[in-house]
Amino acid sequence: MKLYEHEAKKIFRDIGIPTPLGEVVTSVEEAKRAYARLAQRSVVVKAQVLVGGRGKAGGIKFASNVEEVESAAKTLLGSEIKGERVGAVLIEPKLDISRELYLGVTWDRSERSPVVIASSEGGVNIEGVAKTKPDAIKRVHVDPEIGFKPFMGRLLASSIGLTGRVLQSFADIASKMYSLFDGFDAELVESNPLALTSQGEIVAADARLNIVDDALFRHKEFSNNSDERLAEYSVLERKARQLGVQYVELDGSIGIIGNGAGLTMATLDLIKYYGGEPANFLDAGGGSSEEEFMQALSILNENPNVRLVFVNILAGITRCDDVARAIVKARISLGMSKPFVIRLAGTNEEEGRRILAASGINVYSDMDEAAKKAVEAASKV
Amino acid sequence: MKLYEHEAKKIFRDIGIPTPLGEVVTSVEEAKRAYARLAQRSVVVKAQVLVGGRGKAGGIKFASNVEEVESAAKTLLGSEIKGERVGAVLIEPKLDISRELYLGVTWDRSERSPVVIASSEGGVNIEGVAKTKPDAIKRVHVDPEIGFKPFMGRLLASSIGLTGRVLQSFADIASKMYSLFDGFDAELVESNPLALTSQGEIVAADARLNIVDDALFRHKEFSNNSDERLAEYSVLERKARQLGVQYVELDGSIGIIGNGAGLTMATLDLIKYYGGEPANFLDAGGGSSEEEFMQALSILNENPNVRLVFVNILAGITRCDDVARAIVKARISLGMSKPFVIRLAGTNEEEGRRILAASGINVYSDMDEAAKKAVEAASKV
Amino acid sequence: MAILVDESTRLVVQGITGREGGFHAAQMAAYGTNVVAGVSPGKGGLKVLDSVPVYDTVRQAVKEAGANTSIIFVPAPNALDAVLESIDAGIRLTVIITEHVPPSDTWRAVNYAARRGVRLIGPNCPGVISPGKAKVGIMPASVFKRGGVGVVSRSGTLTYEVSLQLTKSGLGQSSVVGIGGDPIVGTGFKDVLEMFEKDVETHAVVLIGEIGGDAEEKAAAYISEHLSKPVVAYIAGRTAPPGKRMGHAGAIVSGTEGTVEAKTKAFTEAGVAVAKTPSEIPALIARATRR
Amino acid sequence: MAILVDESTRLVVQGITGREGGFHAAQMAAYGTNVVAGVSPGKGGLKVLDSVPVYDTVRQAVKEAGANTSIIFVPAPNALDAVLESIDAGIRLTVIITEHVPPSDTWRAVNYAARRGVRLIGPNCPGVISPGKAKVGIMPASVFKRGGVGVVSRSGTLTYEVSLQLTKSGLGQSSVVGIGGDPIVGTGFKDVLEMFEKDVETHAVVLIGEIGGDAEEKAAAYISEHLSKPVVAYIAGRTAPPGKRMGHAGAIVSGTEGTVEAKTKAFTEAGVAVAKTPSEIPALIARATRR
Repeated sequence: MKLYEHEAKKIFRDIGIPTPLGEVVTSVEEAKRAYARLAQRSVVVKAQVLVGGRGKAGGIKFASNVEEVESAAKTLLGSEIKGERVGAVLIEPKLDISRELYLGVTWDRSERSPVVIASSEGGVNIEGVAKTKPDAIKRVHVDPEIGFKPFMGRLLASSIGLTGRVLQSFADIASKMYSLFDGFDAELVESNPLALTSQGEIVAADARLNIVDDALFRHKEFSNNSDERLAEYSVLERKARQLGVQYVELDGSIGIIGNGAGLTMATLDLIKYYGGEPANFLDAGGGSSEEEFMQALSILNENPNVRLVFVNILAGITRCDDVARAIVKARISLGMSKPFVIRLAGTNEEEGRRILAASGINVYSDMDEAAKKAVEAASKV
Repeated sequence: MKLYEHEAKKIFRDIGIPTPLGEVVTSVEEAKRAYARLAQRSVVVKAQVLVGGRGKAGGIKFASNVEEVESAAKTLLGSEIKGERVGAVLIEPKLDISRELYLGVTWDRSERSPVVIASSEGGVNIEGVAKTKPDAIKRVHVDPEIGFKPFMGRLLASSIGLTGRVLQSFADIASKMYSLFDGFDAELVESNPLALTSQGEIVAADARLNIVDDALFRHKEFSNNSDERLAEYSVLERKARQLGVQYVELDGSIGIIGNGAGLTMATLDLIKYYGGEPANFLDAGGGSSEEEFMQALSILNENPNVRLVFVNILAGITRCDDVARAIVKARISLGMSKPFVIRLAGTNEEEGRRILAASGINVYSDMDEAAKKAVEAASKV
Repeated sequence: MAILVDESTRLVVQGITGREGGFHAAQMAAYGTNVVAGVSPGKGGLKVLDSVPVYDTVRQAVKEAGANTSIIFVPAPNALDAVLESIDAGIRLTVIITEHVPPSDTWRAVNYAARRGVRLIGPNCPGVISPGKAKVGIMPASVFKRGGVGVVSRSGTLTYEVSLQLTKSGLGQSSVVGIGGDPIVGTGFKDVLEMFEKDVETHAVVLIGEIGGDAEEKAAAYISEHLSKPVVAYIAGRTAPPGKRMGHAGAIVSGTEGTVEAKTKAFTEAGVAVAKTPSEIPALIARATRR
Repeated sequence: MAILVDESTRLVVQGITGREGGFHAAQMAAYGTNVVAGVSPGKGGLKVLDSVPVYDTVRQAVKEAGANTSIIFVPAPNALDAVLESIDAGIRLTVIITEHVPPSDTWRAVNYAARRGVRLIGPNCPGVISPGKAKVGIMPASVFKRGGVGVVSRSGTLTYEVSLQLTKSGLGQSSVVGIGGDPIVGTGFKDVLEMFEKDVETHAVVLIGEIGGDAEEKAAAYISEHLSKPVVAYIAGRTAPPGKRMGHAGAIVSGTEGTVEAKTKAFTEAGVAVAKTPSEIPALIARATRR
């Protein structure tokens, strides 16, 4: 679960990481009043969205008077940034930045541990720096026995060339960001840029905090507002999340259901390989029941781009007869009239085949053959 | 810092360890009202003191009617148990105990780790069990990498013969007691007996929680009430604690000041070896200043049992001239007229010797010689 | 031989009285796996599957039933505890089926296992099967056949699909290992490749990867340096939507785009044939082993 | 030879800009110890004691000044961090002078050191001196003299007293090690005894114990099995008031009363002469080495 910038900044502040003190507003009028309250000439107006690359997409505006604030808020509020609607903007005093640093904590899969990453060359081009000047990026991996200790923050600070009081503040912020990472079961805690101001203070100009979905059971404090976070998804994607199935919409016309993420991805690839265009990714999961499978079908039924449904099931825990019954029921109770191409293999394959045959539906047992057929059939719908 | 039973039980309850729900009272009238409120026929009235062995010393009384409660409270309140005055009693419903278990967490110096100790033969004789039936005592040492995990509690529970639901409850309580040990920087968390009731519940009939003094800086919540905890000490011992010096009163007449615990202990032993009787143990510490040393002297000045003061200093960080000046000042500004025998060696020894010689005080440089002289002089005072 | 599990496997099922644990314990026993014990705290003393004893602790399962391998079905919030218990009891191989284990828990378990010198597989994985010898996992037995191809995969059902294609083409498997798809897993491609290289029954290896991360790139580098046996790779996700981004940190850490193209390039440079579809795999294996 | 510290010691002082750290850095340098660096975060770039560089991190002190030994004076709340930093930087011996370190912090440091295979002394200890070679501690140099007696002790000033008595009797010391009096310490009697046994300059050993715990009993058992060199013990606290009790747990854990009598018995049974007063020690050493 991703937190909005203003939410992450609140959490940063609570643990003692300096951030600009701004206000979140949802209307132009509020924006003007917030500007007055901030009593700062130069401010920055930032769209509160969960997608990355907001700055390059025009989601951040500077303003030096109330008219500019009004204009920025008007432009941003209600607009879409990379497909996500802007419901709120954050208005903050503009920082007097002398240098943009980078500080982030995430999981390093290869090293199988958290990694704290620092650079003295932060800002929008940090990924370019990582590629062209890898030495400008410093890392500390964390041992679970001792966690991330203050001295590790000092090592990072020292390795990116900081000294004196700034070294101490940077180390302190690194420790606190790691505390957030550990305490919130985060998959990412990041500040880019972490601003070094002309006054020699370090301030988190941006803040990100993404929590591992699998760990939300330990963080009930976020259970109330997980719905509002679905803003980044379409109506059907939201429905899928509520059902607990993985569903992502694409641009094609062949609706796809598989069981298991890998098999479903391979199914999309195969459709594409044979010249078709998938309308979606839908992983019905490893052990879905008849009812659950029917719910998954209902999502594709409601997606107007889906002209044909390709079901690809290699049943282990899942049972082919459950899948077959779900398809039959979907056609009756959901009035699902879209054509099906179905591949069933594995547990109770024969039974599933029999059930569908009784409803006049043909079933393939080979994935390639089925995919070819689906592409061919879709071109005729 | 030791907590009273009722304080420890509150903390146990807060973390979810079952304890009897009682009331703490400081007067006989309150005791009677508490008994009425508890609305239980059989109760136990327990003196709230910090010394061990309270039960054997008569500090725990059972009562089955209000007259017995009154009598128990009257007997206990204001009495002394092993030298400690009883200021409060805890009145609790009497448990229906089918078996007394033991569960404790402390430091194991040899293994350099915390150890969780369990026995199915708890109760007042647990130390006897430890000696005569060591196999009835089970231990789990804790690795800092993973801490004490629920499975370790189950291993302990299983190893002392518990099964079924009781195994689960015991394991849960063990985990919680370890959490307290770790979270409060305790040196001891203990429940003896940990009662298994006839209903198959496990309840902490007694509770102990001692916090490591050196870790109190991390537990500001106890800083307010550390004074009240000085009840176990004499007036002069309290003064010494406030000065930050180690001082314990003994039965003899030779007052002793050394620097460093080991040297001071050795000084007491030497006095005893030569036939004298120490009046106290006073470790002035490794690096005490002139002022601090004078404060330490003032404690011995106020102790009426001290007939002669033996100062034994081997100065490293401490400076002999500071000690000498403190002694001279004590004689003047405190009007300290008790005779001194003084041994000085180490840093600035000559200067110290010179200062005392100027005041007509003889100084020894050898510890044995000085101790013999002190014993001899004390017998003549 | 085969790797990880075989006739010497003496399995304890942690969470055997749960729905999933009970079902798969029966399936594994039916396959011929030597299921010697179950563990379910507070239920010690029960018997399941006619004669399999249930214990309160893994230590009892080791001591009294001689368990040397464990499979874990306990729910995610208790999975870390179950894994640590298994490691502490001296189990040499622990397979964690449980999904949704927080990575911070897996991280602790993986480090503890490394220090004790024992092996974890998973979490969120289908387990390991050495066809005809032992199955320690949740895979449908019918798609596998004993033979000389080692299979290692980040996926679940896709592994079954590939194994099915191999089996239909007459290519049996020595062992099939699903390492799991979580960010942090106990055993990686490299570990399994090393075991297949040493295994005399394995003549060729199929590696099934996915987009994201850099595990496949690392595996390619390892293969080019250490593997004498032929390897065929397949990477799923060419058509997948770009994953939700992990800030800048994700890209900085892996130093790769994690695309099918990048991974294909890495494998090709390492001399590994990359199949465009799962059905191409058997032919590529056949060609590679013929040489 | 001597043990732990000698002419090869290249010392970094953690907390060198503090009052204690600065004072003792000067004292140690004056004794002839090779003080190569100080560490004080945020003060990197300073010079102290004329020419000793101050760094922000221990890693810099190792890399740039070649430090191999550290002494820690930083206040108790930051001591754990300082020790872990020293271990992480590859320092082979870290002496922790700081008092009042919570045992849970020491426990973590001791485990980390053990896993990295490096040595900690202390906390709450006077340090180590190899007279005439190097002093890494806070002891008054004047009481020591180079020679063949190894001294190991839980006490501070009492160690100086015993060393003074040895020196006055003409018995110099190879090395004198104060292991510290806290419940959890990095190096115990056994570790130091093992080093003295191996050290060719050490001909006899003095062990100074105290009442409480069972460290002396454990040391006695170790001596009887592993030491060929004569050992003389002294135990302080015969007249001490009974310590504040640690519930039942303390007695259960140590399995001894911890009295001078119990410890004397253990040493006597191990063939170790026990001195009744510190002044008896030199004579007992002389007698033991004459044999």
